[in-house]
Amino acid sequence: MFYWAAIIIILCAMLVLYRAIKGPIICDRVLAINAIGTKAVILIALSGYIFERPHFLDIALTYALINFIATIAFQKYREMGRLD
Amino acid sequence: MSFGPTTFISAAGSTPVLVIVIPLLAAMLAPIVSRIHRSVGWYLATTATFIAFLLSLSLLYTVIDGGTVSYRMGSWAPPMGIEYVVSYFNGFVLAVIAFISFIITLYGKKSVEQEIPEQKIPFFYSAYLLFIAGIMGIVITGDIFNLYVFVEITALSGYALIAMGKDRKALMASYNYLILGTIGATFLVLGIGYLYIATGTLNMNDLMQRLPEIYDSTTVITAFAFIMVGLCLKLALFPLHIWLPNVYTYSPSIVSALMAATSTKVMAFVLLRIMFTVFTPEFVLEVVPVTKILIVMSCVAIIMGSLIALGQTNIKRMLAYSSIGQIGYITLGAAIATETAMTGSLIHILNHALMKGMLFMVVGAVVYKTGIVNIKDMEGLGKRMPWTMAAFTIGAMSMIGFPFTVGFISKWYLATGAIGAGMWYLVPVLLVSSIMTAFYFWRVVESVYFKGRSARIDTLKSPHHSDEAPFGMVVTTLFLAGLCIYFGLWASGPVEVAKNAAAFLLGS
Amino acid sequence: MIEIILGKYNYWIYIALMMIGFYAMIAKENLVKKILGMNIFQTGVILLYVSISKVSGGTVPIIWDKGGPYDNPLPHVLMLTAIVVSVSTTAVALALIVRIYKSYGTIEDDQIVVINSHDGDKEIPSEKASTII
Amino acid sequence: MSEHIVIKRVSNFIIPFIQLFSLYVIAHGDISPGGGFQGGVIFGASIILYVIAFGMKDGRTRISEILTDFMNSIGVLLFAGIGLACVIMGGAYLEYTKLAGSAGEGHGSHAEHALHLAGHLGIYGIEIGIGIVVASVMITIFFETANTQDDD
Repeated sequence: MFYWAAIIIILCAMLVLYRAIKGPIICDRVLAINAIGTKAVILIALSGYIFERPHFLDIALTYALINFIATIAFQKYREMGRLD
Repeated sequence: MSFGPTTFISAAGSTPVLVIVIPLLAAMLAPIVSRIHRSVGWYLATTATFIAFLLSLSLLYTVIDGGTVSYRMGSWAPPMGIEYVVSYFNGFVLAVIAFISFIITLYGKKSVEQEIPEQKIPFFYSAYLLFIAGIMGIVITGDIFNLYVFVEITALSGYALIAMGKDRKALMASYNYLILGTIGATFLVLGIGYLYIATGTLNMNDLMQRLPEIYDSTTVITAFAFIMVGLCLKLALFPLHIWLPNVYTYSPSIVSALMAATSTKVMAFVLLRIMFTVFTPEFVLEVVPVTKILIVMSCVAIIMGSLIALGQTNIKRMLAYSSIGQIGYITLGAAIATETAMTGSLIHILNHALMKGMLFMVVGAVVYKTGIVNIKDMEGLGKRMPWTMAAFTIGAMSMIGFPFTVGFISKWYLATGAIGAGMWYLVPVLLVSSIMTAFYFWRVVESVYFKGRSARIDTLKSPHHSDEAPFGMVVTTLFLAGLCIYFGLWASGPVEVAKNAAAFLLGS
Repeated sequence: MIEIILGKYNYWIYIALMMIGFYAMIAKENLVKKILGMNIFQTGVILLYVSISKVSGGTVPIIWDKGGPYDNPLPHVLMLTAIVVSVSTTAVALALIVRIYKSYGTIEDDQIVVINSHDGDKEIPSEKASTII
Repeated sequence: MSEHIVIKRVSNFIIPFIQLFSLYVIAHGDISPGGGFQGGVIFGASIILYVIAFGMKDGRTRISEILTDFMNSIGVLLFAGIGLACVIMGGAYLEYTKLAGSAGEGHGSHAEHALHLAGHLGIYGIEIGIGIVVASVMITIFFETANTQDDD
């Protein structure tokens, strides 16, 4: 069950990866990278279930935070040309 | 907390770790206490290096009296925990490093104040002390991964120190060193990884015991090759030397002196240590003919270093190329691998640290006073800075290998070692390189003493002040010059230690 | 032959990564691209260490009441150190690049070489020197 | 970024939780994934998020340059200081159990408990030191690289 969910998520990530590589404009790529990050979060949580290790949830949480900050930082840089 | 007698006993027993922790603590205190007064950083650095020097001296005496000292971090037993080992061999190098860094710190107050922007001085001393702590850690650690970590600590603080040079080329020198240094360190860690795959341990003693059974395995030979290439890159053996001249030329004077006196020497020491105490002499002599390759490479380094130094006009760059040649002497002694030659190699670590540190200190004093770095601008400097230039002459004579100077001692041991090993064809190499050394130092000495004043010096003339460099700089430089003579005349002390260390390395 | 390729695929991947990074470090002119190459280079080594720590059937080396064989935690810890080293090297390199850009106006290696050769080997400026003597 | 009210509100809401989480990661470093380094990175990331949302000037009033400089040093001093404290208490460097002092001597559950506690507290101290260093280094690097003013 969890295995299948993980496989489907990996497939979805690959679809999004296509958009990230192909993406004609920068917004597509940023959105795609963000989506891949979100999928990675769920994948980490799922592998926590698969290996029966609840510790993985901590890692997923951290990854979600970093992903969020990275997206905001990138968007700000794209819009303002600087980070401060 | 109670300060009973146990405190002092355990503190005395903890000398191996205190040698590193005290510069480290001082490095971290430097930015804080510099807010009180800006010159506090120098006092802190001097105190810390002085304490480290005393501790390393006491360690050396402990080792001479009672044999190898082993220290367990956190009381974890060696194969599991990190072990600090002080034997004859590295106790000697540790004392040399601590002494030289103390003298250079003592020397550097005025030079740093002139060359480093004022608001950066606290961070300069922080990086400086971190560099010293790292270099001592490299010498003292008995754990091979810990060695890598210390190599990187040294390198990282080194990059920051170099980049503080005034010329903008210092930035590019630092960047190129960063790229090549990282390649070297990564090869080192890769080799360590292969050793770990093959044996399952990272402790050097443990490795030495477990490796001989599997000397013919490809993994071990690959590991050895990676480690050798990485270290040769770090110690700037001839074809891998390109990062070094720019680094020595453009970094601040005190950093040039410190790095020339310690960093490549320590890497040569690590090379010796890996070749003879992690692997055994049988391995490097018989299983893999690395000593034969190293002899050829060392000869090329000796000749080419001197040859390129002949053509330099910038004195710092000339000394840098001369360093590349001198590194060849150390590796040559290691590659001949007889006790006499190894003694020459080890004693050359001390001697070259003295000579090259002193020569760079002289150049630092000249730069401090006049800003001159070109040899042809130095004409007539002998009259204006007599003491500094006298020290330079002694250093030059010592580099050439004049009798009654330290340079002679190490060349003597290397030459007799080479003849003793039946490699008489190495003696002409030493002779030719000495002659070339004489040539390129003669250019400087001639320009300093036997030419009229250059136009550049006349423009700097002012009747009100003495022309000599500040007292602190001159005294420390002359002290090292005196040591160059002293250890040339009464060489038995260091030679005895080096001989014991060589015997220890060769396992006899 | 096929066992060598498939059975030891972690080594192939790490070698490929290292060589990609090494190529970028040597061949690229852009200083930032060199640093990217350096990161890939170091990541290759990290991959080697982490992959050799795998014990077949082992689980994550965090003590857990289910027990069972654990992977070897030592290479993981070593690589934590190596990652810290790698991050600090990158930080130092980027700081250097910022300063190089400020003083040279470019981060292309070949252009900097040209600028340096125009500069010549002039003296270290010493503004205090003329006033001291 | 005055008009970006969404990011500001979200950041305001989320930053305390990020910081709390970072403390959790540091505190549980000895028995679960994480530790000083990871917790420090998360804490540093929260400050970076603040600066991105509210601007450099506002960020510097919250975390001044002096503070990050001090944090840089104090973290390492904490680490080295705990090691030295172990030496002063008569043990080896970083031998935490010696921190129990006289309570850890002898046998019985009481002494064992003291040793256990000293070991854990020693590791906590080290983790907190590392966390402080990593967080302040992250913040310093971000401030230095994001700074667009020419102040060199």
